[in-house]
Amino acid sequence: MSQQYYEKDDLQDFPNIAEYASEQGEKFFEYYDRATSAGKLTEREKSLIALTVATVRHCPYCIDAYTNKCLSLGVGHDEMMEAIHVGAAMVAGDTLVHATQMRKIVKKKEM
Amino acid sequence: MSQQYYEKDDLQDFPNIAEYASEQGEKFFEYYDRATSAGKLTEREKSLIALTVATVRHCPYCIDAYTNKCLSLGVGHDEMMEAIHVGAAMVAGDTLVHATQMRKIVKKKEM
Amino acid sequence: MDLRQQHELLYRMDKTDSFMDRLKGSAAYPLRAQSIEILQLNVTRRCNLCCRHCHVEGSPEQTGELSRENMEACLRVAAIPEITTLDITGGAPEMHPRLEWFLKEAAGIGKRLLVRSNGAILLEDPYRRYLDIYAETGVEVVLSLPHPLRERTDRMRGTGIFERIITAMKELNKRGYGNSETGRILNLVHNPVGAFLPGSQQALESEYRSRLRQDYGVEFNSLYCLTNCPVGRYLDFLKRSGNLPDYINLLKQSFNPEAVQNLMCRTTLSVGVDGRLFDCDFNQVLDLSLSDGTPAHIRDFNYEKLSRREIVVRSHCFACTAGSGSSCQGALE
Amino acid sequence: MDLRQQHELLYRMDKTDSFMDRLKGSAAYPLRAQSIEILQLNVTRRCNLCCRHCHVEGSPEQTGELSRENMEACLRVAAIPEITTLDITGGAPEMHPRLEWFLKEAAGIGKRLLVRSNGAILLEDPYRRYLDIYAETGVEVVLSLPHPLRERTDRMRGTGIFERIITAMKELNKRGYGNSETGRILNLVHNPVGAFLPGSQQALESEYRSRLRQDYGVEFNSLYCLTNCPVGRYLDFLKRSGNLPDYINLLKQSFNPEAVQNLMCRTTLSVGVDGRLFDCDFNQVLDLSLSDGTPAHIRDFNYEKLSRREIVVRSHCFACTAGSGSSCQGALE
Repeated sequence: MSQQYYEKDDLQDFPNIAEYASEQGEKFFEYYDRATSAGKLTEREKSLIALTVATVRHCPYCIDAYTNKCLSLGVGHDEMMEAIHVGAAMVAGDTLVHATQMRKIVKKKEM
Repeated sequence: MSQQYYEKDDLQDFPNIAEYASEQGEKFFEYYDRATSAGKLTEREKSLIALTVATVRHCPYCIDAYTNKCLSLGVGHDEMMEAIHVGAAMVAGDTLVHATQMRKIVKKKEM
Repeated sequence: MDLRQQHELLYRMDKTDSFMDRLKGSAAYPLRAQSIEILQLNVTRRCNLCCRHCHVEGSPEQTGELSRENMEACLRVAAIPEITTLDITGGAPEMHPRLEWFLKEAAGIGKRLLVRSNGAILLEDPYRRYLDIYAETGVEVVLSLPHPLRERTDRMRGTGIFERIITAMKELNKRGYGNSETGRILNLVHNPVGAFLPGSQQALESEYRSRLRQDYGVEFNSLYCLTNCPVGRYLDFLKRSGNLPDYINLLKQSFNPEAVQNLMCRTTLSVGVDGRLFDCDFNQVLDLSLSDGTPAHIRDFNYEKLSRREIVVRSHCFACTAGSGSSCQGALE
Repeated sequence: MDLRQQHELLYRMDKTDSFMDRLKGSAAYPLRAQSIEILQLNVTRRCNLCCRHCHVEGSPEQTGELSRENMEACLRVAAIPEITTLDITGGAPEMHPRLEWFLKEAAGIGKRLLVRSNGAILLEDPYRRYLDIYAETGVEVVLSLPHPLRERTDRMRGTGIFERIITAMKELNKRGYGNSETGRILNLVHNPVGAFLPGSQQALESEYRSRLRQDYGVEFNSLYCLTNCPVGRYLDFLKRSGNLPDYINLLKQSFNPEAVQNLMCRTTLSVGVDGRLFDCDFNQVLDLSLSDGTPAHIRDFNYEKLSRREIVVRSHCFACTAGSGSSCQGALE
């Protein structure tokens, strides 16, 4: 076993995650495939959304998988980066919008 | 002050979050506006990404703002829901892909 | 909802922070007309449809229409050089018994001439002939299509209406409408189907264009985005659905001082079914007469006095100054 | 990279889990041809370009071309009823001095006839005339366009090449190519610009179509998605960039047993520049002769023997069985 928690080979293990709880695992894969394949939104749109969620959630496996998927779908570098900026701006924004709660408490408590 | 942490009026306070740290606040708004407005990706695409990140991050303010934005842009209910399913499947997936780390430890440690 | 109820409701929503107060804080106070370029005629409130957002509460039950005498007065006014555009609205203008005659007379004046149609009526006898009359007179057709998705439009306008509008668009396309090379202009109007503001006109136009082209093969020239004004049936929806306070707040929060400069009432005069004059279609519905000392009827038209009149404002005016602004010609910017 | 190095590298990457072992575990073992429907001719490896992914390492320096005698043999073979398609590739086929003559002869046989062009050459003298020759003979044109974005395609094929391909497409569009109503077919080929697999053909086709239509106003019929095979210059790129082990693993992990049934080698015969026969273009590059006992040269063509031959496989074959599969006609499914 390596000294790294995150090994590149882990991603190849993704198809095996049904192990130890196969019924749930298989249902998960059915759901995952259905949710991420083209529907009203295209594969391209869903891959950009998935890439953004992957970065927001700091999942190196998913970033790897969806960067490759975006490349495979011919998505531009600029499009991928713009999607990640939406994620980054939202994370900054959802943090800052919670400053409202701090400010409400400050304003109530202080003399 | 209400007995609720999350009040609908909080969202209206968003433009005021520069208070107490105005320089950073203004720079944030400049960034936020640039990151979420149309570029290589359209406003529609960015709004769907933002709505997904908002749900993944459980930010009720952002969910409100971007649900309205999607409605304003004529995005279909089915498109909004499909985007959120991508988010949900990714959250489930990025959790389960980390089961690999648990399984690696189990397999190393057990006799 | 009757007129008194509408006024009461709006007043209750806006006792503290009136539109007038905002104006006073801006460079545009007092708000005056700067010209009259557009003469907008509401020729009848009768309509074959009964849409949930209709601010004039058009329906088959409505009565009354612009008289021949008043129409002739309108034609005389439209002929003066300052007026560039004759904008015919309703109700369904096609249900006015003298519309054909009026269009042909108006076309002779050589001004920009547009008719706001609900589209669906163009498939019904005896109104079907207007497809050809429009093409012959070269009138600009403005169709209301609240949403590019069937389900949303039908929700607002009635089941099956979306399909009929699409069919009407196909008929108009066949006659050269919606093709940038023929000069026959077919514009669409978007209204939010619910208690929210329209998105950017550019983004919506591209959304409409790609969906309508891909799903139905129909074409149009431009999309006008209109903010729903809290009057008439839309006010009723806001109240019943519990959205009214939030919507009024939203309009106020979205107040854009720059939109005030470009308010369409500053260059438009609205003629009611009875020939009376108003600052806009909404004031007409709310029966808010022109400010004191200005001619009150089309037969008393006086450019000098009317083109500098002070505009009568109330809290519903926030609808036209929200975000990028809204007018009968779409977003202001 | 010379031939010996390519074989060594592939062997080193695939000592334990060979393609043959996978086949043995599937219903397709032993892998045999089931017919010969497509006769693919590599008429020359000479090319005006020098693309980074070229598996035949085409370039202006390459020499040799299919002789007139061998071309005539190909025409005789193409005439037999079992063969439906004559697929002409290179190099740049246009650089073969007798291509015009060959196309006209081949068109006379009445089979599906297609030429794989790099597009850029169609703007250069003396090859420009092929624009008209193609249109006259009705040949199907297959252009390689690795990516719908300029920067990515130029990265693979050379600066300015994207623009030239677009210009060539415009010229072909003018001649009726890419219009579903004329019967003149212009297909594009996508190869991943890097060490990854192509996405779904449907998604990529719609991406290409909308970008090319919107940004450049050019049209095409279908997009073929090809998985890059780890031979020739592409193998070289994989090695130098440190992607080789990962890429081979990716191909193996993506092994799709269903794709085996539809492998294009089962219905294709590939003719080399010297007239020798191969199971496919990749085996030709790797100089992997047909299996024992089958005629080795086009002049010795024998349908009975060749159409049931056992296919010669090595680890590079994983490229054609990855994901939804890949062939010179695009994805298999």
